[in-house]
Amino acid sequence: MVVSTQTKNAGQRQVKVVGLESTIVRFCGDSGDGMQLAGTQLTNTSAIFGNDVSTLPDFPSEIRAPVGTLAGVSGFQLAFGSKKLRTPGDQVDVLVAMNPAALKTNIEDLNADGTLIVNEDAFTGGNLAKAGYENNPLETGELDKYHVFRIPIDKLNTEACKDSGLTGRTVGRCKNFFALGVVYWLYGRPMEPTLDWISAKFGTKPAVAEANTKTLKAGYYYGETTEIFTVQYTVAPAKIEAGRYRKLTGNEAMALGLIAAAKLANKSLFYGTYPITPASDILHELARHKNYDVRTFQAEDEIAAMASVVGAAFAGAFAATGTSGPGLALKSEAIGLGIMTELPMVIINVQRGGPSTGLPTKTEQADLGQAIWGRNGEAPMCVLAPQSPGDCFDIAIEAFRIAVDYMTPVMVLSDGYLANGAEPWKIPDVSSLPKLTATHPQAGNDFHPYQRDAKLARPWAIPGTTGLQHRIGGLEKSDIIGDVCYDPKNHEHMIRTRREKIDKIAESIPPLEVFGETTGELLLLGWGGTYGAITAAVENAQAKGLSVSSAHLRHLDPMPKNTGEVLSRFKKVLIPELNMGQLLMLIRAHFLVDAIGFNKIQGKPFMICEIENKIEEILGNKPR
Amino acid sequence: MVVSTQTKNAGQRQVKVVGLESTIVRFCGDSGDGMQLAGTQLTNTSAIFGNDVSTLPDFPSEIRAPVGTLAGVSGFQLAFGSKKLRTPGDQVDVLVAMNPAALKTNIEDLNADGTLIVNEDAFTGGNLAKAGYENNPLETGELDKYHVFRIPIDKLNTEACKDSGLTGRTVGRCKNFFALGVVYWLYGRPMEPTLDWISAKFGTKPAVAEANTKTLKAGYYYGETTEIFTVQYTVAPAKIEAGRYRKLTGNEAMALGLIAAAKLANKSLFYGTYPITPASDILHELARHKNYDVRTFQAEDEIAAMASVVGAAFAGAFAATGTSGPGLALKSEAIGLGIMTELPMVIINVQRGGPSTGLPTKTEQADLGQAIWGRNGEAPMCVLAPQSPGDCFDIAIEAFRIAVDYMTPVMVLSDGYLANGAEPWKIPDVSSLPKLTATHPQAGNDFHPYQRDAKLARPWAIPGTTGLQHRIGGLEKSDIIGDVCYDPKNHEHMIRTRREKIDKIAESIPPLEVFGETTGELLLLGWGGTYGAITAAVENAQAKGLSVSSAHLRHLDPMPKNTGEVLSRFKKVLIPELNMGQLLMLIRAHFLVDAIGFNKIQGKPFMICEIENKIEEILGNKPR
Amino acid sequence: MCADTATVQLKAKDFGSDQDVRWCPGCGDYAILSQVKKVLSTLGVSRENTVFVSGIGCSSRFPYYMNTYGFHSIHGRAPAVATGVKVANPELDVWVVTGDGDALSIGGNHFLHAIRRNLNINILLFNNRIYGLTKGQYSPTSPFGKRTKSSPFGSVDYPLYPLSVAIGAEATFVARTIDVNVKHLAYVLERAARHKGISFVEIYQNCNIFNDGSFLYATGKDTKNDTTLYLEDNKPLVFGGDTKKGIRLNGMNPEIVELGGDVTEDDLLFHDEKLAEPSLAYLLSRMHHPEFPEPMGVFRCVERPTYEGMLVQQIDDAKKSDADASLERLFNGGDTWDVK
Amino acid sequence: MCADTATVQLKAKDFGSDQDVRWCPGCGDYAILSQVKKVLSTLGVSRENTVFVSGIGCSSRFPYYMNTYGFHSIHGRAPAVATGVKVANPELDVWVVTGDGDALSIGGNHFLHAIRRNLNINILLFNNRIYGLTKGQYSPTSPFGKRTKSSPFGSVDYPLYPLSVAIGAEATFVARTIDVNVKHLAYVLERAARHKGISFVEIYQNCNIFNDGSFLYATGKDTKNDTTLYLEDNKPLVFGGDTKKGIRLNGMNPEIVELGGDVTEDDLLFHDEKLAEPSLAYLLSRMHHPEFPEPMGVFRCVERPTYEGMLVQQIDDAKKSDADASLERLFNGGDTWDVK
Ligand SMILES: Cc1ncc(C[n+]2csc(CCOP(=O)(O)OP(=O)(O)O)c2C)c(N)n1
Ligand SMILES: Cc1ncc(C[n+]2csc(CCOP(=O)(O)OP(=O)(O)O)c2C)c(N)n1
Ligand code: SF4
Ligand code: SF4
Ligand SMILES: [Mg+2]
Ligand SMILES: [Mg+2]
Repeated sequence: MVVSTQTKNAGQRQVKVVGLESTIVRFCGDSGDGMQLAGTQLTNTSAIFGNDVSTLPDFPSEIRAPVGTLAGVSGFQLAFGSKKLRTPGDQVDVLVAMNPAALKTNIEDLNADGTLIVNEDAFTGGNLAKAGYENNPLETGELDKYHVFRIPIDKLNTEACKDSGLTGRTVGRCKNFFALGVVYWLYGRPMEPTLDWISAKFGTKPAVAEANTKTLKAGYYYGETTEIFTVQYTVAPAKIEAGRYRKLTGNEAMALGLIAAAKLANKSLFYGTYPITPASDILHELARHKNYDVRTFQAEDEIAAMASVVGAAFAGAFAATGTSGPGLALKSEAIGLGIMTELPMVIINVQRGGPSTGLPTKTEQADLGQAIWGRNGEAPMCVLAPQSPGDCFDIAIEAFRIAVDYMTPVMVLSDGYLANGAEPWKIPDVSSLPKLTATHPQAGNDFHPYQRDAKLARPWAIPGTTGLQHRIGGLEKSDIIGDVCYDPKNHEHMIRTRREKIDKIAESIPPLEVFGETTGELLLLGWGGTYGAITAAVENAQAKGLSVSSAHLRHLDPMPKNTGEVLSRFKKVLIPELNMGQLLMLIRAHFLVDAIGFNKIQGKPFMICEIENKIEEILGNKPR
Repeated sequence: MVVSTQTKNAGQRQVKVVGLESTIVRFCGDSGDGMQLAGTQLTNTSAIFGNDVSTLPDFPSEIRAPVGTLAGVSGFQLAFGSKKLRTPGDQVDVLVAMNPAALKTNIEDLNADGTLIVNEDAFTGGNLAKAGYENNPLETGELDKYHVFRIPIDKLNTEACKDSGLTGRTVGRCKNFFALGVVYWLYGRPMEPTLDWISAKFGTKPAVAEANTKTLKAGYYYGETTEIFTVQYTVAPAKIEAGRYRKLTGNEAMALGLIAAAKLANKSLFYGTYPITPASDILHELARHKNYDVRTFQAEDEIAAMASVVGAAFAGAFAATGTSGPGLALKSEAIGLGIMTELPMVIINVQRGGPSTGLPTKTEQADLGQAIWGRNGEAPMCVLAPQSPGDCFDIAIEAFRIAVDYMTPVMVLSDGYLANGAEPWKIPDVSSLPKLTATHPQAGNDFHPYQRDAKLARPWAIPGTTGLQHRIGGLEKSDIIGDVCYDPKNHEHMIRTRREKIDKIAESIPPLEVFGETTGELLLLGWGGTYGAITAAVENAQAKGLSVSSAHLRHLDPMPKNTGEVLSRFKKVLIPELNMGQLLMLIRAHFLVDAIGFNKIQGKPFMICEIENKIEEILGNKPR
Repeated sequence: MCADTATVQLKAKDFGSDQDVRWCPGCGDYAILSQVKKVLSTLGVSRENTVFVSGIGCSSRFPYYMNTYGFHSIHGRAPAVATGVKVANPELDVWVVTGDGDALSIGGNHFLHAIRRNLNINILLFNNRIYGLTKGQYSPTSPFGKRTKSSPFGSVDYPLYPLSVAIGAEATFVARTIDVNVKHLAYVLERAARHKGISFVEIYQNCNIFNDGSFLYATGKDTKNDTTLYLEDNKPLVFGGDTKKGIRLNGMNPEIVELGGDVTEDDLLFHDEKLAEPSLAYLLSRMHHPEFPEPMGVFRCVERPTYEGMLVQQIDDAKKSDADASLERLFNGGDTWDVK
Repeated sequence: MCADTATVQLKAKDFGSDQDVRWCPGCGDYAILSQVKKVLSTLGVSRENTVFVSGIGCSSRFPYYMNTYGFHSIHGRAPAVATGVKVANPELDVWVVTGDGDALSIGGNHFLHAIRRNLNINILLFNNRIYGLTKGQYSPTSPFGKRTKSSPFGSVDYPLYPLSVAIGAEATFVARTIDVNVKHLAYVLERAARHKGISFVEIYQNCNIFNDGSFLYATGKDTKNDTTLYLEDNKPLVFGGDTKKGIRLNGMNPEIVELGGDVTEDDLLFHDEKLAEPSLAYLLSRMHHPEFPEPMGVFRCVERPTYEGMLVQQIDDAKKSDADASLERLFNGGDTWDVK
């Protein structure tokens, strides 16, 4: 949304300056072109500048496909604005395409009158062929509906770095900063944060530092001086809660949350895992923080990872694991052991496109059924889902709170979108964090491993405690005593008790909140990473006067106690999910509500407009 | 039900002869006492005699617990009658208890005026203590409500075998046949079938054969001559469809069904598995039939078993695996691969008590959720469940029919009760079996691995076929072509197509049939091994004039097309399950019917009376 | 492994739990159970610092019978569960009890990796060469051609040899003993307990129900002298009772020679537990009945820093180099900016 | 393995599929791909009887690039998938392509068991000592102390040596080669293909993105003569380029000696691929850089009936002894009775 227009002098000429409420930029190019870095720099600069930001990297599925091919395209999208940003945005305002393949795979997402910046040097015959273009799209007129800026970035970058003494290849690696410079000029961003970053990063390699500095500036001045740019944009700082901020991806936030939970309870954190996209970064982040008594165990497979977590929980650690769909499938059996032994542990599943190996680098929400049902026998477990990258921090703490208070494994369903997406995170005051306490019984007269407290939790008696020696395992246990027990009535009692315990968790969680009016025509019920898109869409529809509200489940099993009641206050319920309707199924079964599913299974998050359109399809686009 | 009473001469005395419609006998004793054998002999004899029979062995959970302990008790129950028997019965009419531990664990199940035959020699101080009896129950009067027959079986058996030249231990092992002899007399059964069996079995050990023969007869004549027995029972032959019969357990039937399916399609059968109770016997049965080109592979674990099945299916075999709950959990990931590659295969899950290791030798139906949801991503698969031991044969063939016709993995949910239970199986005419055909394309111009036919099945092109070389795998496939494909729209199309294909299977399955009137107050909807108990209970309630019917799902995903319609014709729907309500959940979600769950989770099948009581609880016990 | 933390030395029976032992009468597991208790008493360890972890199988019921902490986990995963226990609390003495199926069939991968990491735990493999609990299918250590319920025509699987596998996976302590030779059993168990790092012990165990007599050659009065060879460190490899025989190296192949005449003990292969390279231990692990006497005792015993030791060391070092590991510091790491 | 069924001998390029090859430019996988194609052409096998099965990893994309049947399965399970393929149709030539993580981490168990069963397939392990596809965590073959994303303070896991593991698991054919030495690569691949039974080949493979130069010692012009030793059957173990060196046995330990003067080739250890017992192969597998030159070539090659061969034999025998295996017969087995 344009919020202002004025004119200013840029170098020797006049340019129009358009003030925007928010904007969406995407850098795309070959995997080796440094697009992730360019995007990150623009994000950081914008955040420091005071904008709200939201980002979404899009990695190619192959490690490093041949240069110039479609499979090798890497992208990084960010939105920044003067208002709250709930997603990295639908359609892009400014697209930077470093080669034909990048253009081909991304041009669809550019707004009809959007700005396209291309590195025209890369539009060679060979590259065009690799991208599957028969003719050069810069020449065919097919891009006419966009504002196209053809810049010979390769040449200009080489020129800028010519005195650096670096090899051609190293010089070539700087060109992302030329493009970044152009974008900086376009949005009137300060270069300092990036210049600082360059000198910190390349302190020991002054030639590289200098080359990057020069080409960044060259890009910036190219924007300033060249006549081709006649418009510049500004995006004012957002009204953001005061405080210190930091940008976190969902995976980083999850890692910090795990560390915080353990530290708050004065415990060591054990993290047993096996690398898998898109969960591995949690391990990478945790492995760096050994000084926080973080014990990472890179296991031989997911089964070992899960089994080690069960063992570590038995021994008294705050134990967690992280994986993605196929890994969760492998963990099923050992999770059942965690449930039978009623030990506290946290299982993070960063969902990706399935089934089977599926679309490993893409996002999806199709493991809810697996989380709830994916084990043999009646094996109930608490299931949570964070709703934004930053919420991963809070949900990790919440997961450990429940795990320890109720002595149960807790599953956290993150997804690829949250895991890699980033948003500003207001650094919390440590004293404001939940208090977590883990208590271990000491020897007394009446210790019984399966005697329960009011929450139905059994005692967490840990090896090393004199006098509390006991044996646990995967066979059915006798009530209270905890010996192996085949008694039919006892089995039924234990099965029902384990379920009841999970249901009881609902007593400790906040009620489901409604965004918008608490009664009306349509409620959108969501869960997990779709929060931003759903909320933004509902906000827009509300602004149009439609009778629509939304509610978002962070707790999926058990659900907040008032869930059924909230649903009953709306005529229709729409459940948007990145799957074929898994929450839909649960809601229909639990509440016998004829909810409607809105399903997208494309390895991509919802666009705000998709949900908006769906709302209008249901309600009509006229306000009530 | 008593159907006649008369008097006859037995030896030198007169006994009353009571004709029964059906009766239930249970042998119980130490694991080493040969109870399974005694039960099997009575079963066979009764079957040959023309009764309908139904059996249920009850194994102890430990391999061989110390002699005389509660944990070591082994039991075998059978019902035989002149009417159709749908279960091995609820309460027992005649209980044979070979020691105090057996008495203790089984006496609860004896009818109030039932017959109790005990081996009084075993009621020694030591054995009583091991069974946890403070006083000898034969002396305390606590058994007064039963017809108790104390027989010194040890002594009489020793006496009968005294000239055999066998060791005391071997002689001791014959005592089950003494007990069997007594029961044979009690029911006026012929001894010939067992005598034939003895001479066939112990042909090479004439001393053992003779000892067993003598003690069997001694038991029989003991009944005939001793004054303690004043009543004898007869159970007339049942009106059974003419034909040749054989007794089969569910596991045996499943094995024969698998072999038959492969043979009908002229294929070799590949069975890759890892032993696990209660599924191992399928492997044992299959391994014997190598002459039918049965290739059994005892894998290193369930994951390998499942992966080998995927490989064998790729190579063109009729490939199947069998396991139980924990094993199924381990197979989850590889099953997903089977789904993504759309290869035909059959996965048998013989459900047992869970969660985790649970109650390994007990029955349960708690893996339905796992069968349907227990994989990462949207991974739909056809799920079937046999309804009786004999139906395991038909379901195995049905599973392969669907697998091959629709190119999909098919899951079969058997359970411990069906697996070990046995019933007479009418040997089918081979020409009456379904025709199975597996077709493999040959080289042509237009082979594409993911091009579908009308049923949405892709071609089963197998290695070795000239010109059809292609590559498959777990990554998302492009429509028709089958190359690796990350295209968002293609992903959605493939996800929906895989689901649609499973839904289409409904076009090839029979409609859901209603037992009883097709409309009314109450419908009982069941699935799997509860068929017998549900049907018998509904039959009884109908006889009382209650407005109740039942329907049984053999196909759980997809369900028969008329399922919703059938449900809608009843005011109430009751879903009895040996779990916490898993079908209930599906039915509620699919049809928004406020069905009620009736759940038993005790490691045991439903008793007919339990369901009958529940029906009366809902409908009142007055006919409408 | 062993820790002398107990103030009062406990007796063997103090290590027994109140549970009825539920193995078949005559099962070899009983002897092992009683020797383990005895050895724990000898070592003077405490019950509360001792943890037994097992998988699933007859042997895996072991933890129930010990008055220590115990975990009867799931099939094949005991080494992984034990890894979690040990990394979470390296002070605990952790024992894994497993069977030939549990360790080498479904659990093969965890077995390999626990060994190569040199986790400081003791793994006792009760090798009865059969799946006992599931009533008698052939296992990965069953001899070729074995007829069982699942191989009625004889198994076509070549067996694995647990010691060869362990040595191939970089084990630092490897030993073999047998249920009925209780003295030797106790000796080997004690050696295993005292070894710091992974200790792997294969125990020949008779399953008298499903595989009776599998080790008769090695236990029978008449045969055992010729079929087993008891290893002693730095001693020549001799066996055979009255007619003393020994093992001599012929190139890379061992051969049996009779002592006396030309051949003296000096000509024989000498055992050395501590060789840095495991080739000798491997060669010994290849001596199988009936071609060779089967070595009993400690094949290899070398020192190497333990997995959990180094893992915790890294943490201690990190803590030392950064004493203020506060959450504030953690949260404020990375690029931050202030909004006013 | 090799079958001469093709009527027209195909060229190397005939074995290439129409798919774009998607490895990083410079990746060692390219060289292996082209040698595999070449060897298939040399062997004269047909495309339709050849199946490549892989797990997950960079290396595991291999099947896409071959114009044969191919299965890109799931992580670690390729040997198990291949077992199904081979048992279902023993006529097929089955190759497994796997990585160090795929084969030895998650897939360790299937690796062990496919090997011990002596399934007649070829397993090619592309060992780049790193998890490539997941962007650079340490693998079970990464050297101790390796710093990676998941081990920023250095890994505390001792590596596994693939050849030692394979030999510990009863492998009948074991070899090692290296991506850049294409002639040797082709030679070893051909030997593997011709071996009947399990053929295990470790291929040192450079991952120039996440672990560049890992094998520089073995490939660098200046160093390779001293750091590698090319095995030849029945020949002494010599290496070292100009200054000829050799390996001599000292007890059970290998030692490096310079040839010339007192030491002649006859004093050296002689290679013998066909020794019935694998102790020599094992000892060779223990020679690691930098202490020793690393042997390249065929370590062991012995004959033993194959798993699927024996399995099918049992079926054939059963069929022969019972020609009428009709369903009628099957159904009527056991005790039957007639109801009229
Ligand atoms: C996941 C899983 N698969 C299979 C089983 C069945 N099972 C239990 S123990 C066992 C094998 C036992 O053999 P072994 O480890 O040698 O122990 P033993 O009983 O001989 O002591 C099997 C196959 C199981 N419990 N869990
Ligand atoms: C069940 C499962 N767990 C984890 C992964 C993630 N993953 C894919 S490949 C790989 C390791 C690859 O390493 P390697 O086998 O050495 O192959 P390379 O890429 O180095 O060739 C991992 C951890 C997965 N795909 N599936
Ligand atoms: S089955 Fe064998 S191993 Fe198991 S308890 Fe009995 S004798 Fe021991
Ligand atoms: S990441 Fe390494 S192993 Fe993977 S393709 Fe690139 S260079 Fe090859
Ligand atoms: Mg065993
Ligand atoms: Mg690798």
